Amino acid sequence: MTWIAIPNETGPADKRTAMTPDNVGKLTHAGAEVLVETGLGAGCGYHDELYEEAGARVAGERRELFEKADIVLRVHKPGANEIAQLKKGTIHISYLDPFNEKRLVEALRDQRISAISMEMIPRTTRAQKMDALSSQASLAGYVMVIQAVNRLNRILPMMMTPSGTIKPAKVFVIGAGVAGLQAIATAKRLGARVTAFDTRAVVAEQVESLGASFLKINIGETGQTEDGYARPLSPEQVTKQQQGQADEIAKSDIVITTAQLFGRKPPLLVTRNTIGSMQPGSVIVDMAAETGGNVEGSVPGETVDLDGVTIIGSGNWSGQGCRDASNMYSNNLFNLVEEYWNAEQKSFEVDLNDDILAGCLITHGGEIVNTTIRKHYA
Amino acid sequence: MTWIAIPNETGPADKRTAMTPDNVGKLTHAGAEVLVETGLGAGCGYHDELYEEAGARVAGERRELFEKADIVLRVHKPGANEIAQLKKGTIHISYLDPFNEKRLVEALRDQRISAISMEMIPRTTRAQKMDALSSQASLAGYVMVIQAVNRLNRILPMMMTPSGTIKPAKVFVIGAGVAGLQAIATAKRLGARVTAFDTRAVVAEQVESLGASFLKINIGETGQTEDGYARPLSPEQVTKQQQGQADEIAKSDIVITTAQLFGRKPPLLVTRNTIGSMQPGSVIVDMAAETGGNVEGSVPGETVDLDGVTIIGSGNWSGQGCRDASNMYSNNLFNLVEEYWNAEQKSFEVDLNDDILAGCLITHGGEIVNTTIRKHYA
Amino acid sequence: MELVYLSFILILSVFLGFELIQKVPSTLHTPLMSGANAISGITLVGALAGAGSESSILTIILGTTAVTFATINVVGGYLVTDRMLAMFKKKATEK
Amino acid sequence: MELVYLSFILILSVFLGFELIQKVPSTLHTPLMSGANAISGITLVGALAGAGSESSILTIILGTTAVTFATINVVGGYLVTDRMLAMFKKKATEK
Amino acid sequence: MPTIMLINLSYIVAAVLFILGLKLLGSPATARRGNMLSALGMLLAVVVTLLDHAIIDYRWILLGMVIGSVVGALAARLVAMTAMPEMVALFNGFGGIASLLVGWVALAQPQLDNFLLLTVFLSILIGGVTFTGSLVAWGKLSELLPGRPIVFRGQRLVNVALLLANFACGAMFVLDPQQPLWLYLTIALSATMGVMTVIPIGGADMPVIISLLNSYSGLAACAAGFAINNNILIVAGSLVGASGIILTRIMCKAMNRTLGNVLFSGFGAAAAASDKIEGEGTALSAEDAYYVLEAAQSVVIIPGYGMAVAQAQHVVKELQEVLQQNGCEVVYAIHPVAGRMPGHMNVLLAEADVSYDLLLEMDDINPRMETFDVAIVIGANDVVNTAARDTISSPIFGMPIINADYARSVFVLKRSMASGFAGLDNPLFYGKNSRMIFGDAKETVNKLIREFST
Amino acid sequence: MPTIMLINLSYIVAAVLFILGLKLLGSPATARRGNMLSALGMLLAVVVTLLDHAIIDYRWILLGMVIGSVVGALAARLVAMTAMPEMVALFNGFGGIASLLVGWVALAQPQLDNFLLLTVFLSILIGGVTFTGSLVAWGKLSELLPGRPIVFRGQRLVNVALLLANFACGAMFVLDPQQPLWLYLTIALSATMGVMTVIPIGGADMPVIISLLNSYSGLAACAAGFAINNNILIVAGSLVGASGIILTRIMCKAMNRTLGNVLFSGFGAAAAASDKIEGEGTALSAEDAYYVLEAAQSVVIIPGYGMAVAQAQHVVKELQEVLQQNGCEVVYAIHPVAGRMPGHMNVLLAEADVSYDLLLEMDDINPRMETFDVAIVIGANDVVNTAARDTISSPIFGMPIINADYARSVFVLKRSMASGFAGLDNPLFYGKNSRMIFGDAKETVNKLIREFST
Ligand SMILES: NC(=O)c1ccc[n+]([C@@H]2O[C@H](COP(=O)([O-])OP(=O)(O)OC[C@H]3O[C@@H](n4cnc5c(N)ncnc54)[C@H](OP(=O)(O)O)[C@@H]3O)[C@@H](O)[C@H]2O)c1
Ligand SMILES: NC(=O)c1ccc[n+]([C@@H]2O[C@H](COP(=O)([O-])OP(=O)(O)OC[C@H]3O[C@@H](n4cnc5c(N)ncnc54)[C@H](OP(=O)(O)O)[C@@H]3O)[C@@H](O)[C@H]2O)c1
Ligand SMILES: NC(=O)c1ccc[n+]([C@@H]2O[C@H](COP(=O)([O-])OP(=O)(O)OC[C@H]3O[C@@H](n4cnc5c(N)ncnc54)[C@H](O)[C@@H]3O)[C@@H](O)[C@H]2O)c1
Ligand SMILES: NC(=O)c1ccc[n+]([C@@H]2O[C@H](COP(=O)([O-])OP(=O)(O)OC[C@H]3O[C@@H](n4cnc5c(N)ncnc54)[C@H](O)[C@@H]3O)[C@@H](O)[C@H]2O)c1
Repeated sequence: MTWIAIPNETGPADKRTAMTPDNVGKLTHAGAEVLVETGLGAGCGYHDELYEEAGARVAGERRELFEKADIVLRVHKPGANEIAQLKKGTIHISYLDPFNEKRLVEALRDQRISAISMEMIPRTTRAQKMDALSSQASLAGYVMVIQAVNRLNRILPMMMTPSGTIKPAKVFVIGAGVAGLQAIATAKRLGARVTAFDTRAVVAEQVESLGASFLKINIGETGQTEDGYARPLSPEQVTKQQQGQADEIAKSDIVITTAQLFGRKPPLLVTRNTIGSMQPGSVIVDMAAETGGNVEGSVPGETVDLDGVTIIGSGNWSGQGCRDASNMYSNNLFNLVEEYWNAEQKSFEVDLNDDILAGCLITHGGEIVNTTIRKHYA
Repeated sequence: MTWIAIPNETGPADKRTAMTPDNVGKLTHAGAEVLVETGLGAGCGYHDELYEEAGARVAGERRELFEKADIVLRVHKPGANEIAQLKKGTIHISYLDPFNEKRLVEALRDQRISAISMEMIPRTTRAQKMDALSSQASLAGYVMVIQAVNRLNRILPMMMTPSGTIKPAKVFVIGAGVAGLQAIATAKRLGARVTAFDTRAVVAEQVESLGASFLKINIGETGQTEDGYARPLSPEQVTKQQQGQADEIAKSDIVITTAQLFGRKPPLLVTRNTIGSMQPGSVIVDMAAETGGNVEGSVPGETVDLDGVTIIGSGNWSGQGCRDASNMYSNNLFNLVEEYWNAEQKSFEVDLNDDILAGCLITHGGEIVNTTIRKHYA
Repeated sequence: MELVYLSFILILSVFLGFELIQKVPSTLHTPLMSGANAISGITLVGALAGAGSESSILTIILGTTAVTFATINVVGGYLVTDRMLAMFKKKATEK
Repeated sequence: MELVYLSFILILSVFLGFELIQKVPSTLHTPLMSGANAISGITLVGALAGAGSESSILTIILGTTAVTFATINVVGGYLVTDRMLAMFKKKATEK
Repeated sequence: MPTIMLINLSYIVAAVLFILGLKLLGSPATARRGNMLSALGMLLAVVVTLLDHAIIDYRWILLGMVIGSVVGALAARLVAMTAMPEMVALFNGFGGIASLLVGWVALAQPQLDNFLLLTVFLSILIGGVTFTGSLVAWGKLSELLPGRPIVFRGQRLVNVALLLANFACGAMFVLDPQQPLWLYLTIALSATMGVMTVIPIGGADMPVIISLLNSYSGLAACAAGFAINNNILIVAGSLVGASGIILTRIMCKAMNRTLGNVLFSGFGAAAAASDKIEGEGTALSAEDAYYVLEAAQSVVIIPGYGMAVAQAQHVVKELQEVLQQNGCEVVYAIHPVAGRMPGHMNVLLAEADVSYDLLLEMDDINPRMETFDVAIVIGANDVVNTAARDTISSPIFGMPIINADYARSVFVLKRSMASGFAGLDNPLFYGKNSRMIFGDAKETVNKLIREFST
Repeated sequence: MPTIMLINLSYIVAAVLFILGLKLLGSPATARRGNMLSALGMLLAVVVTLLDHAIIDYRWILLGMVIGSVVGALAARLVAMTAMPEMVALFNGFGGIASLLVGWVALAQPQLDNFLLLTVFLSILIGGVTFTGSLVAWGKLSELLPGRPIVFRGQRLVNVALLLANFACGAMFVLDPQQPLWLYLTIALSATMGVMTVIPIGGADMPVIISLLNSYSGLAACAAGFAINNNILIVAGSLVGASGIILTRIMCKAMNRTLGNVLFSGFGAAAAASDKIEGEGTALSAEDAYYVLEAAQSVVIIPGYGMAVAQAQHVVKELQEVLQQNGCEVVYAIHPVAGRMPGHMNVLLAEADVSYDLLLEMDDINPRMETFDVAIVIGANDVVNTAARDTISSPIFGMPIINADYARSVFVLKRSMASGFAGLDNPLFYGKNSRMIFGDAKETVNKLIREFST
């Protein structure tokens, strides 16, 4: 009998939940015993009764979950004290941020937990259904635009009216990965003129496939990793990029930065100086604010005003459309569990040779089994 | 020499300004002397210097404006004390709300002010360029959607993704006038399924011309006034409408109400009961909240939570995109002044036979000259 | 010389035949085929001479048989085509 | 009988002429006209007989004049058409 | 005016009526009028022919015509709507035998030169093939004969032998017209050839064959016209012969086949052809694709990243509408990972204002994929890669795909045989029922739409 | 084979080459090849004709051909590109005179029956008209003659008289061929008729006239063919005659005119026609509109509420692209109050992904409206209502409008003559250069797009 426990999220005011009643139902149907903490889905409007109807047991005490669990499913990384409460051999699936959380990973290893990091799901076609980075980034792209639009002192679409013609607003998106593309699409939908830049050249076609234009900046050789992530730039390249963008940023009403480097601090792309060149009332959204920031002066978790320019660094983007965000994340978790579920033994089977698990399983059997992370720590 | 004075807005935190530097330039070019209060355009990022460059004189003292003015241009109605400061015969152009502000109108009459009410500009094809109700309502339609989207716990567009399919959100717009149509267009742009209802039958085609569907409710004879405004419904008709909508509202993620009756209190369309039938996390926007409300429980100027449903009644909608809103309002004012500007005498000429002025001029030469208002007061 | 004229006529008719049929909606394929088939019953004209010739018995027999068959082709062909087209027309107006 | 054949030929050619030209892009109007004009120089074939007949002087003079004019029509017509089309082609590939 | 002139001038008028008739038959609005005109032409031709001095005795003619008219009219009236094609086949066969007989009768003429004998031979040959071929077609369609292709070992050899023998007989017949043996042999061989040509062809292909035989019967009449030196036979016969060929080609195209393929597929040539298809992916032109779409009752559109690159969403919507106007059901099958971002297809299709109700998820569409006449894959690749389903060794094995290959026909619109995001070969492209329509998706879809303008 | 057979069989081949040549000339990709084929046919026909036994003396032939070839080749080589149309006119005239002469020569034949004389008369008549008509056309185009229509009082009467006189002469000529007077008179009258037909026609319409005269020269050759009993002349001549007529019609359509209008507009018939236009608003079919759009260099699209109602924005975008691919400049003129809400057109055009750069405000477009070949008004009414500009009594007088009527042609796409929001009649619809294309805007635009598929 496998116990799957889903505790409430305790992190920064994130209303998401790791499991929706729907997916809990599917888990129990597959033969698992599900234990949820009371109030689990309250933030998204899912009451305890719904979980119970889906076959879960609702536990009043958080401790009980950890002690019983064979599998823990959650959004954010566990607290240090919670790890100690887990049984040895428990499978723990959540975001982990393993590149920066060495201490946490070691604690998991020492507790002999099999920890799966949702950030590390490989970006392969087959793994897409479990890819929470994509699903949440996609929502983030949408939310960032909505937040920016909500703050802007203008409207996005063009309107030719008897009271004068309103020019379409200009939106500039830096970094056209999953979030950037969705931001482009959303801004286009609202009628903005959208331009985008990314260091990966393949992205140009994708940007244009959404009807936006791609800013060409000659910064020399760039390239991408096998997983499709961007490679970091040299300092000269960064300078070139900053210069190349400056003009576009000055003309833009909204700038959205989503540039990330897998496993590294994100690059600084918008300097104080450039911000000064923007019109008062413009808005910048820094998606990376919480992990270091693409924008000079952005404050993690806050919205600040700099020379009349609003800089949004609130983070927790996908929390805004929390119901859809939870649905997607929960689907990702369920798909992952289902993929490795042994229907006969009704248990999660860890196969170290599987290429998806090889990518996302960090600790197992008292060791750090993930080669990328091992290399990173070494 | 005609002095045109533009004072700051003092009303509820509205960042709009009645005149942009652009239009001030046009006025001075036409031969007027323009006097603006210091800080006039600050809310939209227009500094005093810009006004000076456009040929205006910036006055530090508000009193000076009123005393000097031959024409006063502003957004909101004047304060009672300000009227007394005006010269006799001054032309005062602003919103007036004459149906409800009998006292104010009488004060203007007694001061022998020629007061033009921007609400009363007729809805004719020729007058459209001065029609501030339209220009501001149009922006309001956009802003209401953006605010609702920003509050909703879901996203609007459909997304078929590896992490599951997100259904498109449903938006229901009640009242498809200028604001309603723009709300429909904006919600459609963001990918929502949009339905709308209006008592004026002609509107159905207009709604469909935006790709939305029109809800058919049989409430009997309705009709519209010559100016294209809706006629009020009988109590039975209102009940029928409430029932007919109830289902649609329960299914909707966002409900936007814009129903107004020219010169009357807006009808109550969404009852407490109906609100209870909506999903928690849904959003209602009541455009009419400030003038009486289409939604039971909406609070003017505030956003409240009712059974998990967010009800936005913040009002001052066009203030959000204040730069564009100001540009449009300012264009309306300028077009109005220009239409009646006597280029030789460089003055505003009041022609009581002109059909536009006949509609919007309320007091003149110590009398209430507007027939509609006279009838209303009688 | 006659042969020359006939060849001219043949060639021109063939080209004309090619040009006449261009884009035909698939619903018309069968009626068109049937209508063309009726025209090919023109051989009836040739058969008449044989059947009415009063020469040998064989010729008359052959001729009369030819007339019979060709008439079936002509009469049946035109009627069946017309029936198909009538149906077609009804369907079109029903829409 | 000859007249019958000739009439057949005439009728068939006329129909064929109607069918041959269907939709022509406007850029081709002039070349097509010019090319057709060159074909109408076929009257040269008729003129040859007159010019080479060795009958009356008048016939020869008329015939030779006809040959001259018709040849201008034919040679000039084809060449000028070709020139137009060559230009056209260049333009098309330039695009 | 001498009678002969009158007759011939009437023939000219009849020819004009035939020409106009055929032309009008090609368009729905005028088809019925066209048929009437052509019938009028026939009436005229027949009536004036009766004035001919060569015709002395009208009794037999009357007999033949009455019998023929009654039989023809009854057959045409009574036949069930569904049995019309076989009725046309039968009529056509009768036309063929009539031409054969006319040719035979021509032998009674006083002077027989070689050319005349040749034309007689041709009318017998073509008329005979038409006759028995049409009978077999009729039999197959009315299920008197088995509808499936009838084939046997060495069939091709037999056919070639038949043809050679027939030509030899023909030569002998021309050289030695007094010997009736050659005549009878020719008739017998032609009749056999007709049978042999049609039996190896499957019932589904019969309409094409009938159209071809129809063209033949025109040619037979034309040959008979030469044999008895009759203009109207030549004109009408060759008109039908030529337009029949064109119609046959059009019908083949509509079935997405070549005539050769129709004629010889029974011989196992089809197997060879499909081998070839396995090898390289069969290209199809937009024009040919049109004929299939025009006939389709249900179409599923499967968009992928290529639609986005080509910005083809608006024209795809157009295509959808054109198909719907044509009475066809159209839905979209959206694979969750199609495109390059979650919901990529949704953004684009919403932009083009495609109704949400038409967008089906993979799991909803797959169970009913078999019921679709055509699946149009627009710039998708990985999401319809059958290797993910069938090839265990494939890196994407196990990823659910949209089973485009289960539809009756699959059109794949892309620019080349290049692979998609995952960089893998796609067996779908080589499928028996798959056709590649190469080119930018937007342009291709545009072409398809244009084809729909009649 | 007897020479006569050889010649005639070659003629058949030549005829086939002419047919193929003409066909191929109709499509850009094959036009040049078509011209070559037809030239080959001509060469063949001429060469085999030289084998004719009737030709005894080659000297004069040689002389004529050498002179003709040199002059023709030089003229074709040296003419400026821009002067090609007049060169074609000149060549065409030469063809006409040649046919006239061939007809004349035919009089030298031993037996002259009535039919032959008739054909001789026709070749002289048509040849003569073609000759002088073409010369006048050439003169007008090369500006040797004034390009404007030359008209005078009673012109029509004169022309009718000319025609009658000519027919009378013809009759006399046939009845009394010995009297050369009739011949000469016929020649003179025909020549005069040619001049009279073309002088009242303006220079801009010359291309159409040349095409018509080209058709005539084909007919002249055909008539000459009858006169000398020559198949190839008949076939080639009537091919050119018929295809020339079709081409003339196509060219008229492209100019949005009828042939009658072209031929008689000089007589003030145009004035009468335009009176009629003033009265009711001239309808135009989408097919005819296509010819104008196909030739347009610049088009402005003026959308209104009707575009929204028809949900035509996507197809309008398509039309824009089709026009652009055709080398035409396309912009949109957006009136601030178009539609039923501020920015209505913007919402729709953004949905259809029309580039913002193509959207021009009223004030930007009006100054350059004259430079547009066509203004397409799509479901707009009030915003292009010229009464607002021109009619002081109009309730909307003073409202700025988009001056669609200043464009060279205006197409108004709406369902009826009904008024718009303001409920007012719109004088634009009755303008001389306005054409109403009735029907749902989406369907109409769709039809236009379809027409563009060659
Ligand atoms: N949805 C997501 O969030 C996401 C994100 C990243 C990656 N992916 C991956 O992307 C893939 C998506 O699959 P897919 O089937 O949509 O795309 P795909 O497998 O990448 O195939 C797209 C095909 O479109 C064709 N194409 C490109 N431009 C075209 C044009 N202008 N006209 C016609 N065809 C064109 C290409 O072939 P030609 O070159 O021959 O024309 C290509 O084979 C999956 O492997 C998925 O894992 C998805
Ligand atoms: N922009 C705004 O904010 C606003 C708001 C309210 C009112 N208005 C007023 O609306 C008017 C706008 O002018 P407009 O020129 O855009 O529109 P309009 O003057 O109302 O004319 C629209 C025309 O479109 C045609 N139409 C309707 N459906 C059609 C279809 N399916 N296909 C083809 N044509 C169709 C109608 O003619 P048929 O019936 O013959 O087809 C009608 O004449 C102005 O008078 C303006 O003042 C504007
Ligand atoms: N196989 C799959 O199905 C699948 C699924 C999801 C994502 N992916 C791919 O993975 C890739 C990464 O996606 P992501 O959004 O998670 O990336 P990310 O979050 O790591 O980075 C966001 C974007 O920022 C860009 N960036 C980095 N440095 C930059 C700089 N200096 N300036 C501008 N831009 C910069 C990156 O190129 C990337 O596009 C994408 O190409 C995506 O298509 C594939
Ligand atoms: N002539 C012009 O150019 C011009 C300019 C602007 C507006 N207009 C017209 O004026 C009209 C009024 O526009 P508005 O937006 O200012 O109107 P409004 O603000 O007075 O009312 C908003 C909408 O609410 C509707 N409504 C009233 N009672 C309702 C009920 N019980 N249920 C549902 N809906 C109800 C009205 O019909 C109207 O459509 C519109 O038709 C507009 O087209 C015309």
